[in-house]
Order: sequence, then structure tokens, then C-alpha cells
Amino acid sequence: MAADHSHATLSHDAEGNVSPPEHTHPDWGTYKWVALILTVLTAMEVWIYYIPSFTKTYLFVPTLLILSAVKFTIVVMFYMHLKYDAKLFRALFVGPLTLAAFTLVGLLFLFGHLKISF
Amino acid sequence: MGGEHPPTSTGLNNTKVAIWAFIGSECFFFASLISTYLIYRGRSPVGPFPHDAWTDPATGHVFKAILNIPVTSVSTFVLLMSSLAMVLAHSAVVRGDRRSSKIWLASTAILGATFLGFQAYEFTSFVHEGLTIHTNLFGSSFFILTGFHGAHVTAGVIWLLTLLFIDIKRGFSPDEAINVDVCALYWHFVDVVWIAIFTLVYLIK
Amino acid sequence: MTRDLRMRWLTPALALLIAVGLSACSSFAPNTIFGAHSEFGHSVDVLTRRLLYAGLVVFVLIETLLVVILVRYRERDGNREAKQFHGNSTLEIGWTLIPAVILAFIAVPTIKTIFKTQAKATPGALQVEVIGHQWWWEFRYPQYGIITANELYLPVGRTANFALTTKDVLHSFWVPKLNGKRDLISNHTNYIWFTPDSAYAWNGFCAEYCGTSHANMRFKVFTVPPSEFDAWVAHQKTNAIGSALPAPAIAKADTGKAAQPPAPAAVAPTPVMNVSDTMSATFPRANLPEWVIPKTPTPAHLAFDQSVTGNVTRGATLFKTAPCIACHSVRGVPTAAGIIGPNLTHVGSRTTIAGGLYPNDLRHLQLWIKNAPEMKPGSLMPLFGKNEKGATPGVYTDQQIADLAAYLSSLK
Amino acid sequence: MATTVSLPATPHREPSHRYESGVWSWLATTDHKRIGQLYLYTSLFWFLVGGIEAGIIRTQLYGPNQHLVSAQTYNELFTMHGTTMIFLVVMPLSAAFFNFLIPLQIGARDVAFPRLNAFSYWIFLFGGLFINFSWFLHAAPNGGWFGYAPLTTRPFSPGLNIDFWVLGLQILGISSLAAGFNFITTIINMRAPGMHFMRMPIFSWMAFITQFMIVLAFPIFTVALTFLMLDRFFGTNFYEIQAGADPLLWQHLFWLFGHPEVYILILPAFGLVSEVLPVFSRKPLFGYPVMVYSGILIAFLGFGVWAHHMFAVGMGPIADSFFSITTMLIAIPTGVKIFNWLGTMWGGSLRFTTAMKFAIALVALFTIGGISGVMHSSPPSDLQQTDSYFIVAHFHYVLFGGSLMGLFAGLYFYYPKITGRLMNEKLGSWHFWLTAIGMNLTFFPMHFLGLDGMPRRISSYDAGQGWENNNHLASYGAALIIIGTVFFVYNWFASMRKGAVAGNDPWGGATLEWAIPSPPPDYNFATIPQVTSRYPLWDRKSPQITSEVPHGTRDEQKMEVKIAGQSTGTAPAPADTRLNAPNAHPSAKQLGINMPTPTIRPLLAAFFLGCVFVGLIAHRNLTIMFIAAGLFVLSLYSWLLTPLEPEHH
Ligand code: HEA
Ligand code: HEA
Ligand code: HEC
Ligand code: CUA
Ligand SMILES: [Cu+2]
Repeated sequence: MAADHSHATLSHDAEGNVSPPEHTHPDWGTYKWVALILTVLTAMEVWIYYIPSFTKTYLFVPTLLILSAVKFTIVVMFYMHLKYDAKLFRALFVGPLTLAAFTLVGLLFLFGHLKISF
Repeated sequence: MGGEHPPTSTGLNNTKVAIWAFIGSECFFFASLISTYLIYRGRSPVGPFPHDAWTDPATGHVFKAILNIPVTSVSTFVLLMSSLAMVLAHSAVVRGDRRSSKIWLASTAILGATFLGFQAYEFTSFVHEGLTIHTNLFGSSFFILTGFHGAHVTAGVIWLLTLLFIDIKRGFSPDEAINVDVCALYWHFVDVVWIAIFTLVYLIK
Repeated sequence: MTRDLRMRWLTPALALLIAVGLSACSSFAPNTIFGAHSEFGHSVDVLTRRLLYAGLVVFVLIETLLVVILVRYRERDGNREAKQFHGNSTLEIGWTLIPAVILAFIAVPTIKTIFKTQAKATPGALQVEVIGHQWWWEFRYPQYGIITANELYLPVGRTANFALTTKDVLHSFWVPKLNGKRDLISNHTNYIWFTPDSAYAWNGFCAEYCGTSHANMRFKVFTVPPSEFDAWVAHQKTNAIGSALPAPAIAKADTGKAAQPPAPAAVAPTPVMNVSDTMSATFPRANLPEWVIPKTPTPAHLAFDQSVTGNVTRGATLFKTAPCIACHSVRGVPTAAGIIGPNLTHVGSRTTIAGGLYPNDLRHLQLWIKNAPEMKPGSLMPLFGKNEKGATPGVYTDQQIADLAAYLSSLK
Repeated sequence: MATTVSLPATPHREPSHRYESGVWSWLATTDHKRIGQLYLYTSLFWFLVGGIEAGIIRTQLYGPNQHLVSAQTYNELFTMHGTTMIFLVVMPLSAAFFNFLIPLQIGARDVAFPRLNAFSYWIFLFGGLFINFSWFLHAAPNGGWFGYAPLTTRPFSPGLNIDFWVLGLQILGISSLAAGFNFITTIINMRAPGMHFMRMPIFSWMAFITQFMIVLAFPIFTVALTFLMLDRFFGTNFYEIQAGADPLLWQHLFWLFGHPEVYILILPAFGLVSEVLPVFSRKPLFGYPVMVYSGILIAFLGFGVWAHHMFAVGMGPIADSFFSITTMLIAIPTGVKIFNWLGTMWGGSLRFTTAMKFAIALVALFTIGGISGVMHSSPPSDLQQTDSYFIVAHFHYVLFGGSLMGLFAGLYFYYPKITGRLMNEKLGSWHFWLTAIGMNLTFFPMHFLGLDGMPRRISSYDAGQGWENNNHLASYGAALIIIGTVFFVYNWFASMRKGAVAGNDPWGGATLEWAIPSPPPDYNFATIPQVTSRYPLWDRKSPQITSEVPHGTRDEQKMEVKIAGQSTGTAPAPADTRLNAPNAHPSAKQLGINMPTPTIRPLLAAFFLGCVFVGLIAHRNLTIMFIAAGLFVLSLYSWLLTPLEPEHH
């Protein structure tokens, strides 16, 4: 799987560092906990979906959103090892993600699914 | 390309930088699809609908709420587990554990394929219940959103199978782990998108 | 050096200035957005002028600075080296703040005007439903049960509230002298309101690209004193059939007043509708300002036998069973209840046909019926002239068409 | 320790390689400079096409009620004119500069993914041909360049016209996206040692920002187009009015892309002008860091203003106010750029070369377009302006007076680097003045037309509306631009043969690309330079210019590249004028530099991908589509599984 790659022959760092920091990747110990938490959170999500008294309250949607945001974050942080990886990757991901999220919310406002009241 | 220190200005691997930029871009791709789904939710004059039953005034036919939460919960779980298999495959390659890497790559691909199987089942049962891409706004936006996600999973499965094939043929050395890493990033991202879809499309009523 | 400079820069620069200057010379501007004739228009006018002044200040500032720099710091012989500096925080903060101040100067009235012009219309407003069609306008007055096309009558001094919808694609409702644009959007109802402040005739345009004949989707607005508006309403509510036969008197009804010279921007127009003209109760044609009368030439190769004269009664009989009734309505003719095309009940009283593209007279009506798609590209009304070439075969001879046209123009 | 290489003065002859010249060498090239030139010539060709379309438009509108072309054809003309100018001219012309310049400016041998780069070009070429092929079927797109639904849905546009538009833009989007990821990676990862982000040439910076806008904005457009494509071909309901769809969905998605797109069109031109002005003022760019930050700010704000194109759709006062304010805010960072350019020239020693004239024209003319832009940003007032010729005036001032002027400045500036020869300044001056005068004569009167109530996109207008005079002027202006363009085209090709030999650094440039021969050898830099400041060449040749600009620490290496025994940059033009002779410079092989193997695999992949779309438009011919898709995947595998470089030693 030889993807296109750099053919430059230098080995240096434009920012002045000679070699990049070695990333410490998490291992099975972390992974299994992450998997467990993900499973539990998913179970919780589905579970509250089936509590009619809860789905009717104002808390239902925010709770779901928070649960899924947590799942989202831990997958990104641990499985995609963004927590351990270069800062640059974090910028490449979090920047667009935030902008995209704002856009989504903006659109929901514009189409009247979210409302501001005075 | 070697996985040691790639000769670049930042010391980061080119392909990895590119895949992260790609993932950033995909955020907007899926944000647009999800926005559309949410905008059109509740706008269809005709059913069937995701969470409510609907009686066709013309024929009197009753359509039940179409989403099948138990089945999708299982497929969601399958996809989450595939992510676990994926990280294990990557760490096996990093350790130079040839045997495990093949097992975990294969497991990831199989779990991904299982997810696709669930989706195929879901789609066909919806069609049987009278929901197609033509039926209404919900049908169009639902099938296209989840369909595009499914297409990403399909591409991922093919990618995984290619890696598996190479791994079986000649094996990845630890300094080739970057090849698996990049695929893993893609795979997890597809998983993460599903996390959002599962909540926004399936659970929120 | 100076000679050289003049040669190299002044000549072309002067040419440039002249080029630009020329464009402002055109003073005849019947559709200008300035000096609008509604209170909506006034608010926008004031705001636009403020924007223009702010823009002019920035423009003069930047371009003067640029010219000064170009002249002062041009390379001179023996002066090769530049003074060296590459940044200055005070300056940079300064030129961040000054634009911010200018923007505040326009942002505040902008927001105020937004909320003012988008407030709810007064309850007593005249309701008008505007329905866009490819490529003509349907106007309904739900309070009076009137349906007409391509020509609006509005009373001076009374707020008109428009509810805008479309039957097909997007359009945009625009009368430059009265209001800003508001789009007609499928599956939406949009609103805009304004209060005309003087009586006159205005051009309206479709301002959203809507397909082949977007250019030919125009309309006219007649703002008239309330009493005349009432007369118009009363007349429009009647059935055209019978009331309008025979018609010749009407043509002579106008008092022969000459058309006003067009100076709408400067002088507030005066009412020009002739109240005595109650027979048709419409804007008298002789008083129409030049620029609301269409001058579109008819297609060169579309001919009509000039020797035939139409007969109203024959036309009326033919119309009752003609294919026209599938698309057009005429109140009083029970068979004619189509809704695809414009309502023809009082078509003879309108000054234009076909989305303001042609004046409404016998000759244009005849050509229109003979071959509408030739008269107006893309027209959704099929051709009817025998032997005309087009998507569908025509059935009518010139004589029959002349009869139909005579009948239609009798529907005052 | 200086990084110095000395090369033999008379390189020995090398047996010619199969890929070095001829058609094949262009089809299989992975060299960013060649790909850049392919982009360049292709987009200049489309510029002539788009210009001819504009010429017909202007002839039709010269007087009232004219019928040079039918209404239907007119609608096709303005749709294709807009689409062509934006997607086939300004974007790829910018891409030509990205390709040619970025690696040179950041001191790299090539882009990060040379073959992906080739793929991007070929896809772009097929996209352009695809969409223009519609002319031959009398089915050119006619929905306007922003293709508002529902006019573009099947019920209202049953023909192939919109199919060509949707699919063509879809293809072009793939090209831009692929190039975007490539350049992002290139700029992040391929900078020469010592080239921090804050030492990067300003053009590369603007290019960098542009790439982010591309990869974030195009997916939205892809989604919007996909919906339309599915509606048209597979009967979904996204814009289907009967099914209760909301036409504003298209508008929001389109402008969410469309507004960032206009900054995608202008930022590269800003970058070029920021390169040209300092060199011909003999001063460093005023406020370099602020120029960078304002670029970033413009890009960021650019994602939050889209609905200012929709003030007439009735979004309500709150949304109107929000988008009005954000739009006005953009004037601030843009103004900072204008002022900083003035600051750059202030106190300078201005040399009015053709490149400089075009750069100054951008400053003068873009400002006018910017001011009218700010006028649109006030919703109540915009209700009078929108969809009138006032808007047409605005966007031609920013697009022609901005983007195109900047790109012309870049073309004159970099022509010697691309071809090795100088362009004729006298002809250049004619081109400039005819274009500048013609441009103003064409577009300035349009302000008045708009204020006098002339709607845009009308195939004809009636007599007696007070529009005749200004339309006359506009049409005369267009004629001047066309004459000017003839000067340009002639100058371009004549100078290629007869122009004075340029040498490495004809203008006294400051950045790395001027340190190497013109045209650069395929490996660009014999030794990768070590960069110590923003203006490495000025550091060496005119240190007084850069004395106040931040530099690296003292022990950082100074750049020194010698070619054929001579120090670069100061070298007089070589007597030998056979510039394109393959042996003018030592080859990569002689220097022991590994370059990517030429390959046509990207071309094949692009071709088969294009064929998938051909199958779709050919009445959904599934056979063609599946075969093409299969071949695409095959060629992709064959490309990805072949190593980039020859595998020896
Ligand atoms: C290169 C492309 C480009 C650029 C850079 C811009 C820049 C801007 N544009 Fe433009 N725009 C287009 C291309 C572009 N536009 C196109 C193609 C359309 C039409 C699309 C279509 O409908 O077909 C359009 C349409 C358009 C509209 C919609 C009009 C309508 O249809 O109703 C609006 C509305 O706000 C707008 C605003 C602006 C603003 C505020 C800027 C600002 O970025 C300008 C900022 C610059 C300045 C202001 C000048 C310099 C500043 C100073 C000297 C500081 C001091 C100045 C002040 C305080 C005012 N543009
Ligand atoms: C970068 C973008 C760009 C550029 C450069 C131009 C350039 C020009 N544009 Fe265009 N224009 C747009 C982008 C651009 N335009 C867009 C986006 C629209 C909106 C479309 C829509 O509404 O959907 C538009 C719309 C538009 C309209 C409005 C149409 C309408 O609304 O009905 C008009 C009308 O005059 C016009 C005119 C011109 C003219 C005269 C030029 C001239 O400057 C052209 C100059 C070109 C040349 C000078 C090249 C030709 C040269 C030759 C032919 C010489 C040949 C010689 C040899 C081969 C040796 N343009
Ligand atoms: C298929 C539908 C259809 C049929 C049949 C049809 N028309 Fe029309 N007609 C239209 C449409 C649509 C328009 C508006 C065209 C436009 O302005 O673009 C129109 C416009 C007109 C107008 C101009 C009205 C105005 O105020 O602008 C007249 C007059 C007219 N038709 C007469 C006739 C006559 C007479 C016949 C029969 C011989 C006829 N039409 C048959 C659809 C039809
Ligand atoms: Cu209706 Cu344009
Ligand atoms: Cu914009």
C-alpha cells in the first residue's frame, strides 16, 4: 500500500526541533475501558429512549446529546489517539468540527427548528 | 513509506496530515447531510414517519413508526466493537505481532461487514413497509444520510480487506504501521459519525 | 520626466476618468430607486444615501492616498533605495478602528430600518395576493374577490400588504420606484408592505431568474386616488360579459390630456387618472407615461392578414368552446374556468398583455393568439394559428383569431 | 557552515529519457511545474471562451430589444459565462500558481503527493470539457451559475442542460478537493528547514488559507449537488416542490459554499499582489503578520455571512441583522489589507512594470467592489440592489478588478520564472491600459444601470427605460477588454520566442523561487536551502531592505545555492539562450536526486472516473457506469501499489 509520499531527503523540523516527539499510544488496558464505557453509554442512551416519562421532559434531548458527545469525544481522544498525538492534528480536526457544528446549529435556527424568543 | 520519522518539516507523516485534513473536510460533508435530515424532519406532508404511526388519508392504510431501535442498537454496538478491533489491529502491527494483526484486521472488516448487513436488512425492511427514497422528504433524507455513511463503511471495509491481503501476503513491519494507522483514523471517524447519527436520527424524537 | 509621466500615465488615466464619468451622464431614469414614492421607499432611500456617502468617503480616501503615493514615491533617477520600514502598530490599530467606526455609522440605521420595514403591516391594509407564474403575474384582492393579471391598482395613502407565493419556480416582486424586492418562494408565503404616496404609473419587474422568459416577466402598477380605486374595484367586480358591449365609446373616453413629461425623480407625480372615465375605470391610456408602454417589436416573420376584421359576437361564441377555456377564466362564461393562464374577465381593460411585454391592442392580441411562443420565448400558452410551426399544430384561421381578439378586447 | 553546492559548469550530455519531452512527457508528468503550466494554459483557454460568451452577452445588450441570440441561448450564455469564469478560470488559474509556486516558495522539490496532483489536473480538464461539451448538444446549462432550485429540478428543466451543470461541477469539485488536501499537506510538511510559518512567503500563506476554505466549503457544495443529482436522476425529493421540499435548502447550502468560494477566488490574488508590491516598491511587505492574520480572519468570517445573498427571501429581521453585521465586519480585515498595501508602497521606490500596474489596479479597483459589497450588506438597501446590475457591477469589480487583476499581475511577474524569458513591457502596458480602461468602462456604468432599475439576467430589455446609454458604454468597454486581451495573448506567445532572457532573478525578488534558474530544473533546488528570514534573497543581495525584518538566530545557516559555479541570484543571464534545452542545468540524476517516476496512472484514473459521469448523463447507462467504475478502481490500485520513485539502491 505505497501511498504517495514525500520524496524529500532531508530530515529536519521547520519549527526548529530536530526530531518529532515519540507518541505514546495507549494499549489494551485503555482500549478495553474505552470499549466498556462506550457500551455502557450506548446502553444508557437506548434505555432512556424507552422511558416514556423521561422522553417527555425537557431533559431528554440534552441528555442524549451529552451522552453522544461524550462517546464522540472518547473515541476521538483514545481510539483516534488525538489526546496523544501532535497538536496540529487536533487543530486540523477541532477547527473544522467546531465550524461545522456552528453551521448546523445556524441552519436549524434559520429553518425555525430552534428559536430565540425575546 | 517508512513509519519512523518521516522526513518532513513537522516530523509528521504526510499521509497522516492529509487524512486529518480529509476528516476535517468530512465534518462539513456530514454536517450538511445531517442538517438536511434535521431540517426536513417533520416537514413531510405524507408518511411514513420515523417515530410516529401514520394513516394514509387516501387509502386508510396505517404505517407504523418506521425506525427499529433495538436492531439499530445492536448494529451500533457492532460498529463500536469494530473500532475496538481496529485499535487492536493497529497496536498489533506496532508490536510486530503478525498473527494478531491479521486476526484483528479481519475482525474489523467482518464487524464492518456485519454493520452493513444490518443496514441492508434495515433498508429492505423499510422498503417493504413502504418507505423508499421517493416516498417523502423523510425517506430521501434518511436513506441518503445513512446511505452515505454506509458507503463510507463499505469503502472502509474494502480498504481493510486490502490491508489484510497485504498483511497475509507479506506482512506489515512495525515501521509500516502508519498504513494501518491512517486506515484506522478513517475507520474511527466513520464510527464517530455513526455515534452522531444514532443519536440525532434514531433516538431523538 | 514630467513629460514622460504625462505621456505614460496621464493620458490613459484621463481616458479612464472620462470613461467612468460618461456613465453618470444619463439623466433619464424612470425606474431609479432614488426618490421612491412610498414610505418604505423613503426609509430605504435615506439608508441607501447614507451608504453611498460612507462609501464615497472611503473611496475618495483610498484612491487619493493611492494616487499621492504613486506620484510621490515613483522611482526617480538616482533615487533607487526606499525608506525602510515594515510595520507600525499605531497605524495598524488606527486603520482597524476607523473602518469600524464607519461601519457603526451604517450598521445602526441598517438595523433600525430592518425592524421598521419588516414590522407587521397595519391591520387596515389592503391585502393583495401576488402569485408568480412562469412568466406572468397573478394579482388577487381577497377583500374584493378580484383576480387580475400583470397590472396592479393601488390606492394612494393606504398601506398595501402583499402576500407572495408562486405556482412554480422562484420569482421576485420588484417595483423600483415603490419597494425593494421580495422573493416568491415555492412552499412559502412571503410578505412585503408599503404605502404609495402619489398617484402615477410604475414599472415592475421579476427580479429572480425564473427560466426562459425571465426578461419578459414584467408588470405595471397604477397608484390612484382612493375614489378612483373604489371605482376600479366596483368595475372589476362586475362581469365583463354584457357590461362591456359594445365598446367603441371607451376608446374615445380619454380627455386628450397629453402624457406627462417624464421627470419622476424630481417632481412628485400628480394624479392622472380621469375620474369621469368610469366606463372602464382604468388608467386612461392617453395619460400613460411613455416608459410604461411596451415597445417590444413583434417577431418579424409572424404575419397576420390585415384585411380581416374581427367580430365580437362571433368571437364570443367561438371562445365558449375553444381550447382557451381549459386555461383561462372569464367570469360570466361558465365554461371558461381554467386557472393555468391569466384571468381574462377584464382583459380588455388592461394596458398590456403577456407579462407587460406588449401593449394591449387588437394587433398584438391577434399575433399573440396566433403564436404565443413566437411572441414570447418559452411561453406556456400554445400557438393557435393554422400553419404556424411549433410544438403543437394550430387550428385557427386569421379570421377566427381576429374574432377572438375582438371579443377579448371587448372585455373591458 | 554554509550550505553550498558547486556544480560543473558544463554538464555532460545525458541520453534522453522517454519521458522528458513530447506529448507523453506531459501526459505522464508528476512535476508540479509542468502541472502548473497545464493548469495555466487550460484556464487561459477557458478565459477566452468565457470572454467570448461575455462578448456575445454585451452585444445582445448593446441596445434595447435586440435578438442576436434567443432568450434561451442568452440564458445559457450567462450561466456558462459565470460558471466558466469562476470554476474554469479564476480557480484553476489560482491553482496554476499554487502548483508552480508553492513548492518553489517553501523550498521543496515537489508537492506532497505528486501523482494526486496530476490526478487533480486531469479531473479538472475532464470536468471542463464535460460541462462545455453541452454546447455541441445544444443543451448548455441554463440555470444561472447558482442554479436555484426548483428551476433546476427535473419538472422545470427536463433537458440535459442542468444535468451537464450538476455533473460537471461535481467532477470539478473532486479536483479542487484532491488538490486542497495535497497543498495543505505540502505546506505543513514540505517547508525547507528554518521556514517557520511566519517566514513563509505571503502568497503561500494565502494559498494555505485558501486550501482550507476549499476543503471545508466544497463538501457542502458536493452535498447540495448530490441532492440535486439524486433528485434529477433517481427521483428523491430534496428539492421537489410537490413533496413539500423547501427551496431555501438549496440556497443555504449553495451560499454556505458560495460565499467562502468568493474568498477562495480573491485570496490567491491578494497573495500574488502582496508578492509583487514589495518587490517593485523595494520594501518589505508592510505588516506581514497582520496580513497573515487578516487573511485567516477573512476566511473564518467568510463562513458566517452566507445568507447576505438571501436578504430578499424573507428570513426575518433577526437573521437579516445577524448576517448584515457579520458581513460588514469582513470589511475590517479586508481594509487592513488595502491599507497595508498602501503602507508597503508608502516611502518606497516604485517601479511601474506591467506586473506592478496590475497589482496597483487591484488595490484601486477591488476597493470599489468592496465598497459596493458593503452597500449590499445592508438588507433594506440590498432589497433595492439585489438581482440588479448593481450586483453585477459589484462582483465584476471584485472578480475582474480584484481576482483577475491580481492574477494578471502574477502572470507578468512569474512569466520569466515559468518560461525563462521576459514579457514585452510595451505590449504589456497596452494590455494593461486597455484592460483597465475597458474594465471600468464596462462595469462602472452597471452601477447606474442597477440603481436605475435594470434587473440582471435579462436577455433583452425594453426601449425607453433610460438604460440605453449605459449599456452602450458597457458594450464598448467589453470591446476594449477584448482588444487588450489580444495584446496579451500575442505578447505571451511572442515573448516565449523573442523575449529577453530573464536570468534567475529579473525583478530583484526576495523569496526562494528567485534563487534558482528560470525555468527551474525539475528538482527545483540542488540543495534544499536553509531559511533564516522572510526575505532570504534580500538578506544576501540588499541587506538594507530587510534589516528591520525579524530574522533567525545568528547561528542559523544562510542560504547559498550555486549553480554551474555561479552564485544564484546575482548571476547575469547566461549567454546561452537555449533555455529549454534539457541540458541547461544538471539533471536530477547527475545530482543524485530522486524524483518521482512519471506515470499516466493518475490520468487513467481521472479518465475512468470522468467516464462514470458520462455514463450517468448518457441516460443512466449502468453498463458504462459500472465498467468505468471498475476500471477506475483498478487504475487506482495500480497507481497506489506502484512506488512513487524508481526503486533502486
Ligand atoms: C472575489 C469575489 C468577491 C469578494 C472578495 C467579495 C467581497 C464582498 N462582497 Fe461580494 N459578491 C461576489 C464576489 C465577491 N464579493 C459575487 C460573485 C457576488 C454575486 C453572486 C451572484 O449573485 O451571482 C457577490 C454578492 C454579494 C452580496 C449579495 C448581493 C445580492 O445579491 O443581493 C453581498 C451582500 O452583502 C456581498 C457583499 C460583499 C462584501 C461585504 C464583501 C467584502 O469582502 C468587501 C470588503 C472590502 C472592502 C470594504 C474594501 C476595502 C476596505 C477598506 C478600504 C476599509 C474601509 C471600508 C469601509 C469601512 C467600508 N457580495
Ligand atoms: C472572474 C469572473 C468573471 C469575469 C472575468 C467576467 C468578465 C466579464 N463579464 Fe461577467 N459574470 C461573472 C463573472 C465574471 N465575468 C459571473 C459570476 C456572472 C453571473 C452569471 C450569472 O448570473 O449566473 C457574470 C455575469 C455577467 C453579466 C450579466 C449577465 C446577466 O445578468 O444577464 C455581464 C453583462 O454584461 C457580464 C459581462 C462580462 C464582461 C463584458 C466581461 C469581460 O471582462 C470579459 C473579458 C474577456 C475577455 C477579454 C476574453 C475574450 C478575449 C478574446 C475573445 C480575444 C480572443 C483573442 C485571441 C484568441 C487572440 N458578466
Ligand atoms: C395551455 C394553456 C393555455 C391555453 C390553451 C390558452 N392560453 Fe392564453 N395564456 C396562457 C398562459 C400561460 C398565458 C400567460 C403567458 C405569459 O404571459 O407568459 C396566457 C396569456 C394569454 C393572454 C394574455 C393575458 C394577459 O393579460 O397577459 C391572452 C389574451 C390569452 N392568453 C388568450 C388566449 C386565447 C384566446 C386562447 C385560446 C385560443 C388561449 N389563450 C389559450 C395559457 C393558455
Ligand atoms: Cu419570474 Cu423572473
Ligand atoms: Cu457573499
